Amino acid sequence: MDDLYREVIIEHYKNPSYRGHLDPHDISFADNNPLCGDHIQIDLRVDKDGKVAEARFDGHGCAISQASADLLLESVIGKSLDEVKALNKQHILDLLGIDLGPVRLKCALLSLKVLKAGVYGLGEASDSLVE
Amino acid sequence: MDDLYREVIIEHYKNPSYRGHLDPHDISFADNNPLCGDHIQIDLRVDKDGKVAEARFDGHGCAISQASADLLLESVIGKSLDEVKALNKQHILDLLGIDLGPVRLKCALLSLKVLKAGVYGLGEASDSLVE
Amino acid sequence: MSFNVQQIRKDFPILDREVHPGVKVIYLDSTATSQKPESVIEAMNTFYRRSNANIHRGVHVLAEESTAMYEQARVKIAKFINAPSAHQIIYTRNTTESINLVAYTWARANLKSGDLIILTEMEHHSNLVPWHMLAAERGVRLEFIPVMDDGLLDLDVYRSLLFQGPKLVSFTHMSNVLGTINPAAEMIQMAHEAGALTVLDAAQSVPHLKVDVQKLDVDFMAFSAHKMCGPTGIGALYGKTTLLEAMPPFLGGGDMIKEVKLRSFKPTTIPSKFEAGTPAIAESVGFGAAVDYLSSIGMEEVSAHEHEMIEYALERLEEIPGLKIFGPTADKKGGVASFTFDGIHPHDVAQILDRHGIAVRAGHHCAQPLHEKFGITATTRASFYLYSTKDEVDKLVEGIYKVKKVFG
Amino acid sequence: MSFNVQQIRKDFPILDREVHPGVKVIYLDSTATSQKPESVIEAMNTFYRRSNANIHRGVHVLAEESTAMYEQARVKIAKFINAPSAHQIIYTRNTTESINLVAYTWARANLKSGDLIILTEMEHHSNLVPWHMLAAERGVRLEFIPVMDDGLLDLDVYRSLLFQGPKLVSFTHMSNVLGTINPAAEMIQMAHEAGALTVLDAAQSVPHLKVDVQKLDVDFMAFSAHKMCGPTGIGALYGKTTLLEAMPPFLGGGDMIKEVKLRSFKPTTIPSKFEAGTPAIAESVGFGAAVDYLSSIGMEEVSAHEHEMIEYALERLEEIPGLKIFGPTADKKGGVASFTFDGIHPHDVAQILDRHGIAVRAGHHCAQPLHEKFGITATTRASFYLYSTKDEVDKLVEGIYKVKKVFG
Ligand SMILES: Cc1ncc(COP(=O)(O)O)c(C=O)c1O
Ligand SMILES: Cc1ncc(COP(=O)(O)O)c(C=O)c1O
Repeated sequence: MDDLYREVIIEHYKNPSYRGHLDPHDISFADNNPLCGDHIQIDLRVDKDGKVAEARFDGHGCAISQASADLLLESVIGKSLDEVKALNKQHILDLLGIDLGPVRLKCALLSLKVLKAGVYGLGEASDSLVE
Repeated sequence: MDDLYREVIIEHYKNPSYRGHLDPHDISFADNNPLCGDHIQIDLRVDKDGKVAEARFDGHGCAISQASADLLLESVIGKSLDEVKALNKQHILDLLGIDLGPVRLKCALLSLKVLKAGVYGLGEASDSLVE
Repeated sequence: MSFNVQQIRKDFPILDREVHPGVKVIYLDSTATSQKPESVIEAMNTFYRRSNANIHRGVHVLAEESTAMYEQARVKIAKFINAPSAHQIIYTRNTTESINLVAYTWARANLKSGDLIILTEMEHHSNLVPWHMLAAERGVRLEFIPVMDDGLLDLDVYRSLLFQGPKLVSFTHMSNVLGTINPAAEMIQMAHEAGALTVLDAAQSVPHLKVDVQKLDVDFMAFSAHKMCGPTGIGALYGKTTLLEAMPPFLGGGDMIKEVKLRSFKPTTIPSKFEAGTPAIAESVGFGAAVDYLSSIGMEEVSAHEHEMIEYALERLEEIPGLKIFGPTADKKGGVASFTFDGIHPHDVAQILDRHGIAVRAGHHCAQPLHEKFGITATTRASFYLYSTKDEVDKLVEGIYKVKKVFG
Repeated sequence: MSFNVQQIRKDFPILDREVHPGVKVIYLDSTATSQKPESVIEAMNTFYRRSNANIHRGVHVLAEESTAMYEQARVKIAKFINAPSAHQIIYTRNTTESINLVAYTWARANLKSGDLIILTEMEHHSNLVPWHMLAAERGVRLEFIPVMDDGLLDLDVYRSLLFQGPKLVSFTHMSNVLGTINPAAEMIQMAHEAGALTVLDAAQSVPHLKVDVQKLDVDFMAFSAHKMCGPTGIGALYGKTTLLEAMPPFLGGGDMIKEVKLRSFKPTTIPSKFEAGTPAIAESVGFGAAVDYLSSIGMEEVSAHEHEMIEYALERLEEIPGLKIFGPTADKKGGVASFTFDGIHPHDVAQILDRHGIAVRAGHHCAQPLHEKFGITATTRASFYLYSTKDEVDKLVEGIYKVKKVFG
C-alpha cells in the first residue's frame, strides 16, 4: 500500500545496524535539517589505505532520515574517502528505492550531507554537497 | 467632447484672476503635490473682522490644479477664517462642476490643502485636511 | 444567512482536488495557509483582465481604476478590524514583514541598549528573530512570558516582568501550535499601564476571530492575507496614527516620497510612506475580496464553526492510545490540534496520512523554542477553518490508526 | 516562430478592454507596468484551484507541489538571466525591495562613514532613496554620473569619479524616462577595475532586452515581475554567491533560519536566508510563467520589435510642432518616449489622451532629479512593449493634435 514505507525502510528504521558512536574516531560530524530539526551525527574510522573501516550514526528524525543513514553507512564501508566524496543524491535514492518529493528528499539526504561535510572537513552540511 | 476640460476651467487656467503674490500678507503657505511635483503658494490678507480681504496664488501645474486654485480664491474672498477651515473636498468639486478620479482629485485639492494648512498654521498640506 | 459548511465548501474549488487517484484532499493545514474561495481568485483575474495598471501616478482610466481598487481594499481591511481610518493599514508582504517593519523603524528609532522587550515562549519565529536581530545589534534585552503545561501563558510572571519597565510587549494573539487564544485586551492594558507599547501578532487571530483593534487598544498589529482566504504576497500592519506618523520610513523608493532631490528626500504621509515601489496591487484586490467573503459569512459564525470542530476533534483524538495533544482545552483555543503519536516521527505520521489524502503539517511549525519547552522537536498539526467538517476529523482519526499499522 | 504582433495581442485579454464606450484601450504605459498574458493569469489560477499550500515544511501532496512550483520558477528565472545557479535568485516584492535589501544588508555590513557610492543623475527614486537613507544614517558619500543633454551618461566624469575609490557603483541599465540603454558591461568592468562592487537596476532592461548576468559580470541585479508580463507582488534580486553567502540576513522570521533558540538564531543558506515568512507563492508561479512566455517569443524578437516601435514613434512625434522629446536617438534607447508639449502640463496631455483611450503616464516618473536637471517638473511618457503597434503610435499622434485643440 505504502511504497514510501517499503519493508526495508521500516526494518532499517526499527533495527538499524549502524546506530551508535565510535570513540576514538577519525571523523565525526553532526548537523540538523533546518526544515524539521532532525539531527544526525556520523562517526567514521578510516583504515591505513584511506578506506572507511567502521561507521556509526546517531540522532533523531523520521523513518526516512534514519533508515537512509543506516543504509548509507552500510554502503560506504570499504569505500575510499574519495569515493565517499563522489556520492550524490542518486546514491541515496538508489539505496531507498523510492521516489521522494522535495521536502522528504531533504530528510533522506541529511545523512549524506553530514557524511560529506565530515569527510571534507566543512563547518556545515549544506545542500550543495549533494546536488 | 471633453467634460473634464469645461470652458470655465480652461478659462480660469489661461486667464486666472488671482495669480500673483501679496506683500505684505497675513498668511502665506506653499506646498507640493508629491504625486506630480505640482506646486502652489497662496498669500492671504485678512481684514480686521477676520475675513479674507485679498488672496493670490502662484505656482505651476496642470489646468485642473491651477484653475481650481483660481476658483477657490475667488470663492473665499469675504469668508471668515473659520469658514475657510470648514471647506472640504466637496467645495472644490462644486466649483469645478466635474467628476474626478482619485489621481486628478489630488491635483484639484492641492490649493485647498495649501490654503487650509496656511490658515491653520501647519507645517504641511496633508490629505487629512480635505477629507 | 445560516452557516452551511457544505455550501461554503462549494466556494473553494481546490476542495474537489483529487490528490491521489480517486482520493480527494482533506485539507487540515489552514493554519499554514488557507484555501481561497472562487470570489477571491476571480477578483484578481478580473483585475488582470480588465483594469491592471500601475497605481498612484496614472491619470488614465486603467490607472485610476487600479488606484481606486487598491485603496478600496484598504478601506475594507480597515473596517474588518475596526481600524479608525484606512491610512492606518500599511500593506506589507506578510505578518513577518509587518513585524520586521516595526522592528526596523519604530524600535530602531526608539530603543537603546538595555531597554527591555517582553515576548512569550509560544512565539512564531516571525515574532522572535526580528527581536533577536535587534538585540544583537542594539543590546536590547529580551524576556519571555513562560508557557505553562496547559498551554496558557503565565500571567503572574508577565505581571512581575512588567515591573522591569519594558518598552515593548510583543506577543501572538493565537498560538499556531497550541491554538491558545491569549487574553490580548488584558495583556495590552497591563502593558500600557506599565508604560510599554504593544505589537500583536494576529496572523492566527484575524482569520479566525472577530478582532477589533479599538477594543484591544493595540498599538501595532500584524496579519497575512494568505491565512484568511486571501492571496499570497500581501499582508498588513495596523498601527496607531500618531505612532505611524512619527516613525521613520522603512524601504526607500518610489511612492513613499514627497520630494526627491539628488542627495536627499522627504517622505510622504502614511500609509504611502511605508509602501515603497510598486506594491502588490492585484493582491490587494484579492485581499479586499477575502475580507468581503469572510464578512459575508460573519466572523462570529466562522469562530463558532471552528469551535465546534476543535471540540469534536479533541474528543475524537483523545480516544487514540499513544496520542498526546498539546495546548489548552477547547474552550481556550482555536481550531488547531498539534500532537505527538506513539514515538512515530511527525514526518512519518504526516506522510502516511497524506497517502490517504489527509493534508496535515509536521515539524516545529516555526516555533522551535516552544517545542523545546515541551521537550520535543516536532509535532503533527491538524488545523481547521470554515470549510472543515466533522467527517474530515473522522477520516483523520482513521488515518492515524493506519499510521500505527504501517509501523506495526 | 516569426514575430507576429497581432497574434501576440490575442494573448493579452486586457487589450480588448473598452475604456470608454466603443473605445478600446491603447496601452502605452508598459514602462510603469506591463500587461499580463492569459498564460500567466491561468498559471496562478491553476495554482490556487489545484495546488495551493504553504511551502518548505509540508509533506503532503499540495505542499510538495507548491514547493516544487516555487523552486521551479526560480530555476526558470535564473536561466532567463543566465545566472550560474538558481539559489542566486532571491525573491523580493519588487525592484525597490531588491535594492533596499542590498542597502540594508551588504551596504550596512560593509560601508562606513566617508565611503563613496557612485550613482547617476538618471536614477529612479528606488535607486536613490535607499542610498539617501544610508548616507543620512552612516555618513556614506554619494556622487553622481551626470546625464548629458543627449540623454547619455558622461563616462568621462564617471572615469574621474572612479579615481576616488568608490565602494559601490549602482545604476540603471535602462532609464525609465529617457529610455537610454547604458553601457552596463563596460561600466561594471570599470567599477571592478576601481575595486568597487556594482548594483544594476534592471527594472527596465530584463523585461525588454536579453540580459546575461555572467556576461555583464554584475554583482547584484534587481528587477520586477510586473514589468515583464508577470504578476504584481514579486520581484527578484540576483547576486554573486559569495556575496550573498557573506551578507547578514534582512528580514527575520520563518523559513530564513537554520535554528531558533529563545534568545538567538542561526540563519539558513541562500536563497532562503533572505526570504522570511510565507513568500509570494502564487506570484512565483506567475513569474515563472511570464519568463516562459517571453522565452517562447524570444527576447531578441521582443527587443527588435520595440526598436522598430521607438524608431517609428520618434519619427512621428518629432513632426509635431511644439513637442520636445527627451533622451537619445532611437539606436541608443529602448521603447520609451518622454516629451513635453507646447507648455501644456503633462497631466492635461495625458488626461485628454485618455479620453481617446490612450493610456500614457504623466509626471516625474519617480525620477525627480532627472527632471530637475532638464529644468522641468514633469513629462508625458509613451512606452512600448511586445504588444504595441504602429497603429497605436498613429493614434497617439492624432491624440496629441486633439490636445492642442482643447487648449486652443
Ligand atoms: C528604472 C526603474 N527602477 C526601479 C523601478 C521600481 O520598480 P518597482 O516599482 O517594481 O519596485 C522602476 C519602475 O518604475 C524603474 O523603471
Ligand atoms: C502565529 C504566527 N505568526 C506569524 C506567522 C507568519 O506569517 P507569514 O508567514 O504569513 O509571515 C504565522 C504563520 O505561520 C503564524 O502562525
